[in-house]
Amino acid sequence: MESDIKLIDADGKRLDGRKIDELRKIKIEAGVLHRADGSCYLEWGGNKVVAAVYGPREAIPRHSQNPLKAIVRARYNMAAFSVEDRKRPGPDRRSREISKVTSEALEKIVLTDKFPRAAIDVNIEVLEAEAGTRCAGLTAAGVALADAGIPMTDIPVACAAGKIGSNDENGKKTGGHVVLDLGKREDNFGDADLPIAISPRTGEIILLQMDGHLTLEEFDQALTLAIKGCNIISEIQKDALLEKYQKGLEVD
Amino acid sequence: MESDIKLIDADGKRLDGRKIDELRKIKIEAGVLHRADGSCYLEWGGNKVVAAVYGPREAIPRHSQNPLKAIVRARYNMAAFSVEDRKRPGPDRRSREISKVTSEALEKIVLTDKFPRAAIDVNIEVLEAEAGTRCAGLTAAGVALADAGIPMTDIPVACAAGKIGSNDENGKKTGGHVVLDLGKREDNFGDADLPIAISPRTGEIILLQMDGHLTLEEFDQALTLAIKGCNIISEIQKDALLEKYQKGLEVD
Amino acid sequence: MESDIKLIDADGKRLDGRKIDELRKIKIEAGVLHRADGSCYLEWGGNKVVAAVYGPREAIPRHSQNPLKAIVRARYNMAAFSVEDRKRPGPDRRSREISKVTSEALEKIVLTDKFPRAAIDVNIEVLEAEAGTRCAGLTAAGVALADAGIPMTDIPVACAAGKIGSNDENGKKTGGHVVLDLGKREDNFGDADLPIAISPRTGEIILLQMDGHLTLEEFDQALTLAIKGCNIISEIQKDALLEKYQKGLEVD
Amino acid sequence: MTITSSIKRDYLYNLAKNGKRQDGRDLFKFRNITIETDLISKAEGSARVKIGNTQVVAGIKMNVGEPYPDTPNSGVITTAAELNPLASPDFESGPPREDAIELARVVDRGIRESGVIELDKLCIEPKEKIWIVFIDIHIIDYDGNLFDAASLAALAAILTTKVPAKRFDLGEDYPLPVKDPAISCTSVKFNDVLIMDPSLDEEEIAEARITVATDSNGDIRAMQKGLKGSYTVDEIKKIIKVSLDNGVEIRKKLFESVGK
Amino acid sequence: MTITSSIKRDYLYNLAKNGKRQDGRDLFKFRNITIETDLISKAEGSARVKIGNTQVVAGIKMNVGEPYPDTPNSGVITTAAELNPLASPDFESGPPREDAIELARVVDRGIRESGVIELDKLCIEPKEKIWIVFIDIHIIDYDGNLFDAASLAALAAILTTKVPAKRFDLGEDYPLPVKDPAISCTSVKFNDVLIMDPSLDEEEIAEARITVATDSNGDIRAMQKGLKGSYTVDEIKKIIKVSLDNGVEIRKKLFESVGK
Amino acid sequence: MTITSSIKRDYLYNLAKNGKRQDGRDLFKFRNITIETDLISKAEGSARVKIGNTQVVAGIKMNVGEPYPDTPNSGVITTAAELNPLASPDFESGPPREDAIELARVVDRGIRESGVIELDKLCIEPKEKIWIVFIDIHIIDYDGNLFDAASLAALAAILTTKVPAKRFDLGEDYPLPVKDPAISCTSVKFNDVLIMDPSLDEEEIAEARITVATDSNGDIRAMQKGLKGSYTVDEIKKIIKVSLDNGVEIRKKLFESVGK
Repeated sequence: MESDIKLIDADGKRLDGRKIDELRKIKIEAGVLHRADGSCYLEWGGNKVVAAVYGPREAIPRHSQNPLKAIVRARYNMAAFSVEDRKRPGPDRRSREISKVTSEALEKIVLTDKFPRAAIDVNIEVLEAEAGTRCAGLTAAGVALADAGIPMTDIPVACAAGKIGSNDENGKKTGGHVVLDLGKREDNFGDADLPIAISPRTGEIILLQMDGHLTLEEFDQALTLAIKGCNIISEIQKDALLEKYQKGLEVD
Repeated sequence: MESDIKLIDADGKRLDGRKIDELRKIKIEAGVLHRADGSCYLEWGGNKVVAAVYGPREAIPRHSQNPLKAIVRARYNMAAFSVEDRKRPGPDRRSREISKVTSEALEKIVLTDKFPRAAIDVNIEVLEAEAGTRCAGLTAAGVALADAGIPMTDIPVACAAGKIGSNDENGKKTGGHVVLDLGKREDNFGDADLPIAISPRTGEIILLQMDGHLTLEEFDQALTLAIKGCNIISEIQKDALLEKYQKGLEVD
Repeated sequence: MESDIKLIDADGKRLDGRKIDELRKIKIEAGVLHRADGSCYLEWGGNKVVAAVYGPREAIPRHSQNPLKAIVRARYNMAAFSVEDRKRPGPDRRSREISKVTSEALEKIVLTDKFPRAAIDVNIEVLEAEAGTRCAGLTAAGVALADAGIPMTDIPVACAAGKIGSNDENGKKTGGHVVLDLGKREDNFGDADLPIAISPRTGEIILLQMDGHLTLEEFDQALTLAIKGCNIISEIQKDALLEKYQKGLEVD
Repeated sequence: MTITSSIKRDYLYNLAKNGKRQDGRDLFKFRNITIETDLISKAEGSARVKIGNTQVVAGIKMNVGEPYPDTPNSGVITTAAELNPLASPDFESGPPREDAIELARVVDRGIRESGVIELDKLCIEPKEKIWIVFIDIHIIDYDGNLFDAASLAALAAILTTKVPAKRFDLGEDYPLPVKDPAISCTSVKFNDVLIMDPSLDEEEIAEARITVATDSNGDIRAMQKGLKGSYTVDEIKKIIKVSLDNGVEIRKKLFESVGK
Repeated sequence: MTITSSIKRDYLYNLAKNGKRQDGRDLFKFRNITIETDLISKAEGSARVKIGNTQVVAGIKMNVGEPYPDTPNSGVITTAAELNPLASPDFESGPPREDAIELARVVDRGIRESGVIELDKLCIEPKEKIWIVFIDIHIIDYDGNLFDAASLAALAAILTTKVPAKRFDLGEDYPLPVKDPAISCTSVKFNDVLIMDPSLDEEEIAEARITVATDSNGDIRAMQKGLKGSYTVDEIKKIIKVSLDNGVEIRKKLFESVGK
Repeated sequence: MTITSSIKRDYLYNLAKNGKRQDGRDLFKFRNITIETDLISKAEGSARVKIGNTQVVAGIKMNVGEPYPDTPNSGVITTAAELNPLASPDFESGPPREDAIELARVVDRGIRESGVIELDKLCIEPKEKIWIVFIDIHIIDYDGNLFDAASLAALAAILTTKVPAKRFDLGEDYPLPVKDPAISCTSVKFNDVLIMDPSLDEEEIAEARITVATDSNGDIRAMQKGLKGSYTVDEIKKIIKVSLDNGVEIRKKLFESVGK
């Protein structure tokens, strides 16, 4: 297999020079679209994501309405040109699963009972993908929801931790390293990925998936690291929203 | 062609040792599912079929409702693993045709005018297929409908007769034999198949299809034989229902 | 490329012997179908087209209704056997675009505000295709609408002009000829095609598309020629309708 | 059933009880049939069939393809029918629905089971290359009895099809190898009355329908019962007899039309 | 939430607060599990699993195909689940919806990430020919906890699968090469209560759901959180612990059923 | 038409009759245009175009494939447009609808008919291997005039595309062979007024729309009339003239953006 790729060096530096608990570079901009009620552009390493929120508005078709509260419909979509091998346009099984778990996570945070029968539509468009798009998308969605003025208990944020470097040339486990925010090759050749989303004020976990192989101790480390990542990104989200409001004030 | 397969021997025995007017082994069990309003598990030779009935219940979508009576919607479906070469999941043209003729046959028997605007859904799932699944499915559906307590004029039952062994090595007709209930290889290499369904009390024919080549006399023989088969199976249906009710009494 | 095909000879004669401003042979028959409210059969060169109109009738589904006027829904469809290489049944992107521009052109002519909430369905079936089916279809639709007694400001009519013969063996422009009503090979190997539809009474242009390469002068010539073609065909449309009414009188 | 159709039903039933029909036909007689062939020059074969006001166009296209693994020496037939919205205010566009699927499958079965197309002569190179025969049926005008009109149009197109060998660099074109066709005859039942070749009005009140395809030996090659009604054994025997009689006449008309 | 379900919710919650459940189970105990294998002789492997009244049939078919370009020496798994209308009045026919897709993907992930099928042993000819393993899961009766029933049925089918080499002229059939399976255990949360293996009633009031697949080393191989509720870190640790415990027992039962 | 839109209509019409527009533009002037390229490093070429608030991203991916039988020496273009629900409260997800199809086809035609991509230079091995150029257009923010924004984004992406020869072991990457592009300019008509580059408000009241693609010789390469209104011959000539004028300016801006 390709496990002879050395994902981490003797000094604990990763392929792209990051430390074990270091995030890729993240840039967030709020309010980037004219038509949407709220929007966000986010770059996270090589990922480029736009999120747009419409609503609250009447849920259509009617039979999708909940008479007691709003429904939150996230739609995760990858551009055909976002990946090395062109992706066929339209939703596939992976994107439909991501849309589902993202919708569920966001619904926990939005004060849906304020808007019976309404829909809050969250469109996440991945323009370029490079490991971690579901976290990037949910994080952008959090900012876009706040930008749209949707009442929430918190601004949701996502980040992943994972494990790399545990296979020797025979594919045997040799320890490995729990690291924050897997990059592309770490994701392809690593041993485990644990994307989570949290409500940063309470620390509650609203999204959690895991692929790979982790001991219980490694899981605990990874979860702690991912929560740490979420908290760092949460600050970047708030800065982006602040910057937008300041710009708004300057213009006025 | 493959017509050099000897489907019937000099003593009138068929490939699987059956006589000309002998059914494959049939086993019927009523009330096998927890959720369904009525259900049936049926083995017929190598066929394994589950049928489940839901209803009468409001027909959805609304525009499918008949204001004067219930609609009967049979849905015949084959599991991907039910046949030698994996079948793609989902309905194909063949299964949609079988669903249609089965729905029509059952609608004749159900007292649909007792339930205006309602739907009676009959789901037929073929877990393993080996010639004659449409008859197996309809027969199982009859038991499931009775198990669900759906008012009917009768318990519908199906069986096929066919013709085998009429091609010599030049593909010329040389007589052939009209036989009951074709098996897999008889179906593939035989000369005709005549599946029917009847109301056993009245002998009325509610489903009839024919493929192949039959003279008028052979048709008459085949029809008589298929009706005979239906009547035998009808008794097995009733025994299965009786057994379920007896079990029910024992439990109470 | 195939540009070495000589689309026009020294005398200005085209491949099929037509002059530069000569239409292919057109035959129109009105009222050819029993069920439709109005219908038309049209042969135009090698094209064979049937058009059928249903309506005005209640637009279904309801959400497609316009409370102030009727909607016109043209549906252009090509038979699988209408072209050299069998076409897959069902609408493709090309036919959906043609349906759209045809609907829009016809809606200009029909007095839609007389029939709020109604639909006027125009079905155009191409039985055989040989360049220019969108013009043939719209022209047939015009006759079918008139035959159905749909109130219109005019009978719409379509025709194309194009440019052929402008490539020398190096693919360089060498002038070329603007001609009326491209035939199959002229369409394949020609330089431009300009299909239009007009309201012949007013000369207003209700459909216009252009593919290829035309100088401004050539465009003007082509437009003039196409309008001329429309006016000629308009007379054939009226003759067809007249003939149908005369036949109607004879029968009575 | 609406009031209108219940009135129509009573009217047609009373007529039929006395052996009469709306259009003056006998109970077991077809409407006038016309068959034209070679309409579509782009198609390998084509035909337009009218039975009364019902009008169907069938076209055949052929292509070179791979055989199925289990029939390596055999050509392939594929039959599709469109209930075009052109033909009836009740037909909708969109993917084929149950009715269109049943129609295509019954026509296909009639063709396949009668062996009218000699599939074993459509092998070009065993296991590698065979001819695919695409039969496409377009309903143009619907006034009842699509099964027989579609089936007859398909047959007329088949019997006049030229294999397009030249287009595929496989020598000269030649007629599609064919054998005796099976003729499909459809009857319906309402109350206790049986009638052949139902018009649309008659179809609308029909409780049961049966299609019987018979060959020139008088044998049965395919049958299909439809709708929610039932038949007795005697009724079915009667229908087969009448279908055979009509089949003989229609076969004659078909052969005349295709010049055989 | 309807009034009925709010009453049910209060009832089940009050039970659970006192460590009790509707059917008398402990909070972290599974219902009775039965596993049958080799049901479908046409399939390469098959199993029926019942967890309480929930019933799932899984079947494995294998085929020879081409590898993906980026894994030229590796077989391919494809997992599909049908929420058959047979199984519940709420399931509809039609293309798979979000729930069925999530189910199939979670089952697939549990199988894939645990490496239970040794994909590198399913290469026939590098870059050219590999085995494709089709795992099809049919829900037959739905009374809660489809994830575990589907996953267990898939595993039981996998562990009894014979590679159909003979059918493809590739020698004698032989058992599918397998390794240690990961056992999936699902719990749900309502209010502050956690319970394992929810029945349908319990699922209907659940706010959050989590599935944990663990291997025989006690390591985690896949997880999936679902529904709109949230978990604290401590709850997740608790769930992993309980899933491990149940996993041990279920693995034992699985091995007994497949004769290992 | 709702009351709001009828008021808007009157307002915009009255402005236009006096040669004015809501945003102060001249009738035949475009909004501000910005063009960025090389946004998406995974794509062979990419561009973001803003015309006023309308924002479109186009990306080019290339792949090696087989030529069509009738053009054995020619590459293939395929153009798709998504009216992403991101871009407008009125766009829905799902398969492309008439509007998206027309958009993709008009953009495609502008590219194809102008020959901007030299398809005959995209043949790798005659009859066997050619380059396929996938042009995917994502509408990100919709404030009118998608045709021109989409077309311009596609052109900017095309003009900066590198053929990914290396990825396919076909030597070094090199710029996509291109020729002079045709610039698409769209105008609409309401009552008797013509305006260029409609904003969303203007589009909503438009009766007819026309798109004209012109090349650097001042020739016409593609046209498309849309919507239910009509044009006189003189109006069309006027529109062509104005489209040519705008085309010259937009071409200049395009060349600057792509560094040509």
